[in-house]
Amino acid sequence: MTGDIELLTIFVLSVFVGFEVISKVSPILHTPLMSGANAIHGVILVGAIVVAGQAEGALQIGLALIAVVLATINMVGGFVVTDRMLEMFRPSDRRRAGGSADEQTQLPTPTSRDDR
Amino acid sequence: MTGDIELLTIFVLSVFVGFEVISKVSPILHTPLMSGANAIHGVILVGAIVVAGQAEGALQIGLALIAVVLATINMVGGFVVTDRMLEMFRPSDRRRAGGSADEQTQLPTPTSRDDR
Amino acid sequence: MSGSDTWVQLAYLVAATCFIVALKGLSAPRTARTGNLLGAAGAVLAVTVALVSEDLDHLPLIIAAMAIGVAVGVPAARRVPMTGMPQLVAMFNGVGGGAAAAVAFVEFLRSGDDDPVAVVLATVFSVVVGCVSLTGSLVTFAKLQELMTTRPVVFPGGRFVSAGVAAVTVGLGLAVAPTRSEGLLAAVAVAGLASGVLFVLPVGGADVPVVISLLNAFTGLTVAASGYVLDSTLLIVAGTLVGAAGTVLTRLMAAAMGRSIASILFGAFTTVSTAGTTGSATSTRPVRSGGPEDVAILLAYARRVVIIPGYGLAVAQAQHTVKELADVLMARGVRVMYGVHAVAGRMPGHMNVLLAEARVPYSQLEEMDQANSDMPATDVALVVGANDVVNPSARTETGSPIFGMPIIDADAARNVVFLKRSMRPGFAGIDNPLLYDPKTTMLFGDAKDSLAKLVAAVKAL
Amino acid sequence: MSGSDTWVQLAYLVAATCFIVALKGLSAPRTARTGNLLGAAGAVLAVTVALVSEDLDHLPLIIAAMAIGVAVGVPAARRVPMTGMPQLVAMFNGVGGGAAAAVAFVEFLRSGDDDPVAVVLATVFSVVVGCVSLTGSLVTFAKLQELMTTRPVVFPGGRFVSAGVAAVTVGLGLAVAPTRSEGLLAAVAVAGLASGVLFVLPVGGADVPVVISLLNAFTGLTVAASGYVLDSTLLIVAGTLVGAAGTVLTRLMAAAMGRSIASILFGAFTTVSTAGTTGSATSTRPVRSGGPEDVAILLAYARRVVIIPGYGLAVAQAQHTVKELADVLMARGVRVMYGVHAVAGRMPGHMNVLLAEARVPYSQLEEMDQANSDMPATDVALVVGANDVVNPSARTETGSPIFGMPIIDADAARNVVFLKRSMRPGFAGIDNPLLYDPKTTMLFGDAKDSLAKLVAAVKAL
Ligand SMILES: NC(=O)c1ccc[n+]([C@@H]2O[C@H](COP(=O)([O-])OP(=O)(O)OC[C@H]3O[C@@H](n4cnc5c(N)ncnc54)[C@H](OP(=O)(O)O)[C@@H]3O)[C@@H](O)[C@H]2O)c1
Ligand SMILES: NC(=O)c1ccc[n+]([C@@H]2O[C@H](COP(=O)([O-])OP(=O)(O)OC[C@H]3O[C@@H](n4cnc5c(N)ncnc54)[C@H](OP(=O)(O)O)[C@@H]3O)[C@@H](O)[C@H]2O)c1
Repeated sequence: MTGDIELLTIFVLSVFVGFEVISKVSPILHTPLMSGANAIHGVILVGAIVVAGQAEGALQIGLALIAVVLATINMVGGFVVTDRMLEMFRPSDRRRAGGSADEQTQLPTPTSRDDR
Repeated sequence: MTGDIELLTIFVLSVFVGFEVISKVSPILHTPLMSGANAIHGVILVGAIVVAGQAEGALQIGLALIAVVLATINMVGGFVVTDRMLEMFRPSDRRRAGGSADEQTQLPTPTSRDDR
Repeated sequence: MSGSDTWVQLAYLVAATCFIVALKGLSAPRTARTGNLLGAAGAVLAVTVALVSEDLDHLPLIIAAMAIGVAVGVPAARRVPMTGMPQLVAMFNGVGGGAAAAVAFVEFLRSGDDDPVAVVLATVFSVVVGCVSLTGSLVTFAKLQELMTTRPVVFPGGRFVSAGVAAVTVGLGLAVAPTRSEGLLAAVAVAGLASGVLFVLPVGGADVPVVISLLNAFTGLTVAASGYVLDSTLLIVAGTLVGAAGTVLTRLMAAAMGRSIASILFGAFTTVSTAGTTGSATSTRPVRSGGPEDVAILLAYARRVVIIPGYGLAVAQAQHTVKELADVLMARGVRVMYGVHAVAGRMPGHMNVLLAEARVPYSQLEEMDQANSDMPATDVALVVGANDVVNPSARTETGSPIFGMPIIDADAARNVVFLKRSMRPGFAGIDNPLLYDPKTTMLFGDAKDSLAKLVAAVKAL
Repeated sequence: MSGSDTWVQLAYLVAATCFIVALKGLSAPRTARTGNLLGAAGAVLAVTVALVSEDLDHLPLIIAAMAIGVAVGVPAARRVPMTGMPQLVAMFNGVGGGAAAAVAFVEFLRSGDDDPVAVVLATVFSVVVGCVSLTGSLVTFAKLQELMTTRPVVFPGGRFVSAGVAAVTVGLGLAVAPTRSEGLLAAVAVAGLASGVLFVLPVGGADVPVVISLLNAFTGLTVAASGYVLDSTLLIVAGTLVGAAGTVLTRLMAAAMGRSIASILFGAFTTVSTAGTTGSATSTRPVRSGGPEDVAILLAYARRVVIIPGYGLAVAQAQHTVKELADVLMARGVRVMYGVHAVAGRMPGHMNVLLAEARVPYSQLEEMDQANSDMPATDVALVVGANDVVNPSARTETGSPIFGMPIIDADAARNVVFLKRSMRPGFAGIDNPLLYDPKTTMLFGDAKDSLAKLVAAVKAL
């Protein structure tokens, strides 16, 4: 029972951390943040691996392996797609080819673009 | 050992909560916040009570009772003094006698005072 | 979990800490990318430790399954066009929920008879919410991918059906605790799958991103529950973290669209059905259409022009052309600003990304509030492939699915010009009265073509 | 802890949650008071549960000890004047640290021989840091109460003595783990007490509040360590929370004074000793002193006056009189603002509290940055009982103990008037060149008297 209370404490503290860490986010980051959080819960892969490694019989093994496949998709795909999103947010750092001929006409101080 | 890991997890999460909860505070609140946090660690009184209740022999009992006295001072005094500090921050809500004759000459919208 | 060796647990704690710092990083532009990479590092650490430390049967099969997952996930994430990202995230979220449900289910098959009641209830929670997240996410995917209508799907008595299915799910779930029946848990899973569909169907397309975020929080909680079942502190922390952060994020996203979460989820049940108000019904009203030369004159002799980009700009990939037009106009002394709505396009920040790619100066971007307060001093509002985000019925028509969404008040400008291909409605599927406004000029055609013609016409003046 | 019954543990968890919410509440003005009350509620809950649920010997003695604590703590907290609050907080913090150290010590006496090494090390940590916090806080108390000099106390080789004592403390502490010797732990406690004194002595008086905050964080960590020794989740959470929040707060407070924590703690060792630069050395320089009538004319014919209050305003309790003067001047059309420095007085926000008590409108208060940018357009800077916070040597004299502290640039105004009783220095004990500036007029006397004379003189004009 003491173990359960400690897990409950961990749960409560995690709720506070989750709430506080995301206090204020600009709307521009809503999608990447959602996507990154989504990738993080892909860590269920750890659970899937453990369960698959202990599974017995076709049903358990089959279901557990499906869980491994799905969790891997969630985790790996999630981090990759988040990275792609965020990459698009800083074109001024990375001088992309798409900038084309207009690039010279850009007016403002480049540093101000970092605020985005 | 698993128990220790859970306590360590609780410790790490508490550190994050403590950091995040105090992200931005106006300088005016520095002293009350310090004082309130000071009162909170007065909860060592719980530990002092437990230890005193199990103590044996004059040395242990004496030391434990000293701990109870000190912890009580910390806790009770801490919350009371914090409350007194904060009370002084909202005189406009509480129409104090000290305002005296000048009170009528006050110029601004009373609501703006709440920002303090 | 078997590998309760201290170092393993410490590694898991490090991974959990990575996740916390990752989320914190993701919430500020400067640190977002590093944050994501840190999260990935934590995940890799956790998975590696799990593979190495646990005493696993079927290791080759597990590795093969992971390889399949990577082979599916990475190309999907690499190839998806930007406009498809939100539905891909929905998809990833759904499969994650399914995985968490499956994990809890297998653990129940393995040891369900001996577990304490609390663990069984956590199992049921994980299975139900994981299944809701799975099918709910599939429906949001279908809506965003326009595989089905984006408008709320409401059928007579729908709310009773939904309530009934939800009640059955809970009832069956509670019955698992005393019976420990595997068949019952399977029935619970099916009921959960059905609930997920019914839960998302009535949500209007414009609100779908908010629902994805909510389902994301659900999956987080599912993972936390599975973590409790498996006695894994890592899963509890990571899942709860995502559950809590996802809840906050959902509220922030709903607030950015001027909606409450309740009105998004249940709004379609309570407001008047809008099934009959599509564009076709009103398309007999007169519309003023103009040629590129007419619009070019309007623009070239304006003092202040606001460009309001929308989804059509992304479809036409017209971001460079729109900047060219702006430059040409500015060279003539016209003040040009961009009015960027937070939910223009198909994902938050969509327009910012496009305009940044075209190297539009940050100082020329106005957020909604700023744009609206400057609108009365604006001569021409040039709406490039946007529709819903300038639809005035969001302000007035209480029955409209977008009622209450804050919009850019293009109708407050002296003239309005729409660049779009037809009179068809936008994402929300509703008619836009501004298209028929006397001060509106329609310039039909693909946005990129129209903009190129406008550039030529202004230069020729 | 013996009472591991679920309800007891749940109650402790509720108390811990109260503390978290309390800290959050305390960090915003609107919720601060409620937050403090919530924290008190959590503490009462935890103590009640401990008294009721644990199987306690000596209960009457415990209750009596608590009664003594209340009898000492409450009147002290009730009666202390506002200017004495920071040192009272320091005192409370010190006794809390002492209590935590004593708790760990008693537990060691009881069961030290059987504890695992980790627990013994936590015990040592708790004893050492608790003792440092106790004596360190006593020294800060003595400094703030001006029972001893407020200036850095440095003696030749001081830093070697400090480093030596610290090394001895650590060495003795580590030796407790293998020996489990009670005598050794007592020696560790004594070494910790000595370290606390040596740690705080070199800190300059102006930096003392920052050190109190740091010691507060120390006590938090001590409580957490004692919690680990007692296997109490509540103490771990509450102590860690205060430790982490206190660390952040210490950094914020140091930043508000433009200092780094390292320079506060060790600055006195590295900078030139300032023992010889007191006021007496320079008091032969000429000073311009004026009467109330002269100053009244200066004020009454100014367009803009900035009043800069300081500790002397609090000592003289002149807040109402200063407002009266401001009102009289404003009635004549003079623009009057108050320039409030964050660390004017003896606690952060001290001046705000005083001026609020006198019902000075919030709109007339300027924070430092604002006040400084308006200063060149100011005709008279009226410095009422302030000194250090307008001392220009903070900007220029690298050897000065207040070097680097952001100040209100009273010297940028066209005229400066000081209301103080003498040429004596302020809290930091250093000379203020602005007192000798040609554009400065001194009006000697108690601030309240001087202000009353000024009111009369302005009215008579
Ligand atoms: N940003 C988000 O997070 C997000 C996510 C999902 C949904 N949504 C929803 O999406 C909507 C966004 O509003 P919006 O105003 O940006 O877009 P919208 O309302 O969907 O309208 C886009 C308009 O662009 C036109 N268009 C399409 N392709 C074009 C092309 N090649 N050239 C020129 N015009 C073209 C379409 O009209 P034609 O067919 O006549 O050309 C359409 O009316 C809102 O309802 C929002 O709630 C937003
Ligand atoms: N705010 C905080 O958190 C805090 C806490 C602790 C320390 N400190 C330190 O305290 C200092 C605060 O600066 P400060 O400028 O406000 O005060 P200060 O530098 O201490 O100067 C106060 C001046 O008031 C004068 N004074 C005292 N009683 C007076 C009376 N009855 N009538 C008229 N004048 C009177 C004194 O001069 P006479 O004796 O000549 O009258 C003294 O020079 C800073 O060094 C700060 O770092 C601040």
